[in-house]
Amino acid sequence: MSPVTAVVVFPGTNCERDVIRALRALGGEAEAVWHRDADLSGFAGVVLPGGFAHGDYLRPGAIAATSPIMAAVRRMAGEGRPVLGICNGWQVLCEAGLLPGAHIANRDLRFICRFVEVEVVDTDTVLTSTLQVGQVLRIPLNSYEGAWVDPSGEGRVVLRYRDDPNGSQGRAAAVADGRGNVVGVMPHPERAVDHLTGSTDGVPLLESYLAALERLPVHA
Amino acid sequence: MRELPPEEDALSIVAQEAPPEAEPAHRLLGLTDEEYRSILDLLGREPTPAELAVYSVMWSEHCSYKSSRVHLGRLPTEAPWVVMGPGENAGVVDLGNGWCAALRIESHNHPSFVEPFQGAATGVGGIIRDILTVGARPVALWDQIRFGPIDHDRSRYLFGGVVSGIAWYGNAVGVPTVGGETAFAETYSANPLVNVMCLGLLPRDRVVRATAGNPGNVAVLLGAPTGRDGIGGASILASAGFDATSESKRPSVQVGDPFQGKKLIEACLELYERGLVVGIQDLGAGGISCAASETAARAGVGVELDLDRIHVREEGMDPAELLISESQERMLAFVVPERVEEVLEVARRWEVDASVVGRVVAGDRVVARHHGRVVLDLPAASLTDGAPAYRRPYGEPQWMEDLWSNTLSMVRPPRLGDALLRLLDDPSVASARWVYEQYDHMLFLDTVVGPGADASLTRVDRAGLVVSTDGNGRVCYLDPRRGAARLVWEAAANLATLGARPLAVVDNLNFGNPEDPDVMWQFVETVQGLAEACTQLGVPVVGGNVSFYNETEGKSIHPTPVVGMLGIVDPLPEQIPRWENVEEGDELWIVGSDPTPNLAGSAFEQVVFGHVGGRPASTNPTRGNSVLGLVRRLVAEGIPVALHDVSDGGLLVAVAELCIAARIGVGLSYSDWRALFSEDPHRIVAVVSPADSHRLVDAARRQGVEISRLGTFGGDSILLEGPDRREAVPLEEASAAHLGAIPRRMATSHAT
Amino acid sequence: MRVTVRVIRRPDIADPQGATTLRALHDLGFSQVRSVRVDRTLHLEVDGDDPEAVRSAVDEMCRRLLANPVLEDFEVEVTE
Amino acid sequence: MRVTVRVIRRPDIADPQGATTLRALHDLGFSQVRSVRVDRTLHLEVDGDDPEAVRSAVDEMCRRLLANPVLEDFEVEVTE
Ligand SMILES: Nc1ncnc2c1ncn2[C@@H]1O[C@H](COP(=O)(O)OP(=O)(O)O)[C@@H](O)[C@H]1O
Ligand SMILES: [Mg+2]
Repeated sequence: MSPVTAVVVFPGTNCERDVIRALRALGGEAEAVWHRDADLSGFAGVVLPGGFAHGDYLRPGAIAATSPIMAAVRRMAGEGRPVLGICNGWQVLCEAGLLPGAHIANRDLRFICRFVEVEVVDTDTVLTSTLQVGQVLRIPLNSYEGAWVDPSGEGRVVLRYRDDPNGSQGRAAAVADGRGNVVGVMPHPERAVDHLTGSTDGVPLLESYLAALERLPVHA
Repeated sequence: MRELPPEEDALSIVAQEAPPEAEPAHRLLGLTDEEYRSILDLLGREPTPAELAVYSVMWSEHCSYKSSRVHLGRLPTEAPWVVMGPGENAGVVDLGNGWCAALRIESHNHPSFVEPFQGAATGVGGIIRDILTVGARPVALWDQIRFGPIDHDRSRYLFGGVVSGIAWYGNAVGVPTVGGETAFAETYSANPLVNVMCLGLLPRDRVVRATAGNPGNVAVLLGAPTGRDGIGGASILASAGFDATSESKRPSVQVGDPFQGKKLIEACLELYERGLVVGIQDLGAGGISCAASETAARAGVGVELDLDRIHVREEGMDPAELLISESQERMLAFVVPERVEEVLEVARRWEVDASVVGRVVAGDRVVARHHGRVVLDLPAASLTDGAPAYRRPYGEPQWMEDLWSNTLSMVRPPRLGDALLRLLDDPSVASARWVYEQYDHMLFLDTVVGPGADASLTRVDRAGLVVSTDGNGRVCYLDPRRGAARLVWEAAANLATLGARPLAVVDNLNFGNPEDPDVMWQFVETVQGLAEACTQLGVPVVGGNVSFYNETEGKSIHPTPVVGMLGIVDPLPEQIPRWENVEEGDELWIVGSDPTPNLAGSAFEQVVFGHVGGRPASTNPTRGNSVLGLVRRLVAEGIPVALHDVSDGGLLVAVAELCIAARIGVGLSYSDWRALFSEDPHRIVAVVSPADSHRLVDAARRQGVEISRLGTFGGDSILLEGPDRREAVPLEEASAAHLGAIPRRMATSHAT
Repeated sequence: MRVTVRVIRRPDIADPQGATTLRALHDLGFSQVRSVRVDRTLHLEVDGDDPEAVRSAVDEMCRRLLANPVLEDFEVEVTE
Repeated sequence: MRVTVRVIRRPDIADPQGATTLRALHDLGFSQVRSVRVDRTLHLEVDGDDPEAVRSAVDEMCRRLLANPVLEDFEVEVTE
């Protein structure tokens, strides 16, 4: 059986079905897990999908970061398993302190939903291991508080916008922790897996993630 | 708070309270003396304040359709695939593959004028819950929005607020907004229009009805706590004479909560999947009183409500307020007693508040108790079927003849290139990208064609649901009947560009004051035009909405019906025509012909000459149906690279839009320049690769449709070759005008 | 001069953000919290010497832009 | 007790809302405005008799949820 990904659902999350569908289409296995579950044993990796956990009230990701499941996510991260936060999921990871920095509103104070081009700048992460530095991908951005800020300067930029859609520091579109197994990405790779809907450039990103699942044995 | 009399006296509060010199309460609440007399007859006594408040809301124009009901019957509503037609929370049609689609449209014009952000946001929330109510998962939204001229500060403020309100709610609640319409015109200056439409999907066997079911069932109120939001007619509730004037009773603007809305969607869908509810109704205008009476009337039963058990946001609400509060994000579910615990458990799991607020009883009355006393006791049907219906006087306005004869006479044609650039730069014609890039239109991974094309295409298994929404106040003002018919044909043409045949129509009729016979005439003519066109196309109307009293200082808006049309293409075409696919060397053709170009009501006359007059051409079902049939066939056979109907701005704008999307120029020749600007719904621009043009020609010949070749794509300008002149518009300039028109003007978008 | 503008949601207007924050605090075990309301505060630096003139200008800004009269009240405080 | 929590954006963090508001004020002709910063203020009602205990509980709430140290500082004021 292929290793299973936990896709965390907070109240207000809305991309969980899309992520599961995209991972399955690429041969992966994924299941939705409710945020009040405290246990992720049996899962090889975890994705925090996009959406508006708790309505993005207070600060995006802030309330979700206090959910019971986050202790288990932290454990997975500590074990070196792949932990991927997409869009709102990245905001949750920052609020939980699993990735450096935080997010603020887009420079123009408008929600942005459109395809953007990003350039791979670091391939030593679970999101980019099958890509080449300099490779350009076209994937949809979909966020209001999409601008990442990191006064600490510790974040490793993984993908960089080619233009500057939202004012993100260092034009960062994805950022990893020091070990490269915890990654946050603002544009949605799961929305770019089908020519019919505009692009398949998300495929190598999700394939990198799926490949990383195989690296550590899963304990029940 | 008011002291309530003992139960036996509870039914005579009004008489006690109204000081003799004051305007009677019913008038303050907007009920006529005659309507009040009907209430007395119905009840056989004086109404309680709560009852009066409930009648005033339920008998309002908004809830009762009292001015429009007698006319709407003319719309065709039947077809073998219609599962649920008008009168329900949403229309439902069978897609033939185990799925049904639910469709519904609503206006939120007045709330959006008062508070654009929240007004539009709550409009989105409301339409989503209508779809949810019939058992469907909401999967897509459309917004049709109209404002005064964009160079007015106030219009920009309203426009910006409405768009961000729609974005905020729709994006966060998790329903993609995949299309809409944006227009600016003087007539909407003091009365913007905000219509929203929602599509839902449900398995064929899961249609849920808005019924209370059998006696013994329990009523469970789910969702947000109840507050004093938007107490309908009750701006007046606070008036002296009816109740002690108190600041706390000022009706509050409704505030949306997309997070609560999202939780409610998931909780309700789980209830449906597990078969836990007998029936359900969302709470909209008229609040719980409306929800309870409609569900009771439908089932032929009574409902008893215990107002003390409603979970509330504010202390001290009186019975009338509890009954008609329009707090958002609430649903009333009816459940058999054995399953109530399970329902409450589902609500807890999704972190949705729920309370048991009543039960279904034999009989036909809705009864409400507050602090143990009866505060309302009336026949359920008296609020719904029993509402008044008026045959308001109408007649063709004298000024129609003047309008029709006021045609624009042009000594010689304008410079066509300049006209094109001015059209592309007109905010109503220009690209709405600034709007729809603020909307998540990609969620669910099924938006195969999103905003920016003629119609959207949402994938459902191997089929595509294709939707277009269309309105045109200018043409409808010049001829409401022809204008309305044209919208239906235009929508069908938009559908055909993706190969889809129409399945269902919903309409949103935005009009002025129905007590004005001129407005009522516009309304009746519009309904007639819609009915004719829908019949000619064989498409049923499965739902709609009427918004009257769109007027300011006695001046009504242009009649502005909006048509939403749902179609299906099954299977998905192998090559989906897309504007951006056009390449160098591709051929430009026009399918159908416009033998007598008519510019009345066109964007051309309005934008270039500031003229609105003349009589628009009527539609032609024979021509229309044969063109649409051919275009659908072409798509099925994979022939066109791209298709675009001819609407706002006419043929030249349509061709320019193709060029802009594909970043390629064109050489176009014409014989009659008028045909470049007439907005005839029976013509469609087709682009084919040279290798395929003979297939196009053959298919057209077989179908007996006139087609002609207009030119070839290539180069970096739009080159116009007429009988006696030649003009070129650089593609770059055209693009800048079209894409920049709105962003440029919204760069300073605040001022109130 | 420094000016503080407190924009205050009218008490009868629903505050979903406050309600959600309250729920989250309860989830964290802070059961002693009864209610939460979330408001906006703006800090302005404004040129001018006359506090009264500054205040009335800022009042005007509030009416025209900073506060939404349908949903909110505001308080202006000029602190040199 | 009533508690006011002022969540204050750190000076080194960009404030797009403040910047946009400033631009809008200038567009409206209020050229005397030099800068705008937008912050969040929370009003809490908290059970308890001891202001010090309440304050320290609210401090804890701020650290755990109400403020994000990367972006914000906070001030807690217990009033009655
Ligand atoms: N308010 C809006 N919201 C979303 N999409 C919009 C809006 N206004 C316009 N659009 C999109 O822009 C495109 C052009 O709109 P329009 O000119 O009205 O199309 P048509 O004339 O073909 O009906 C359409 O794809 C439409 O869905
Ligand atoms: Mg069109």
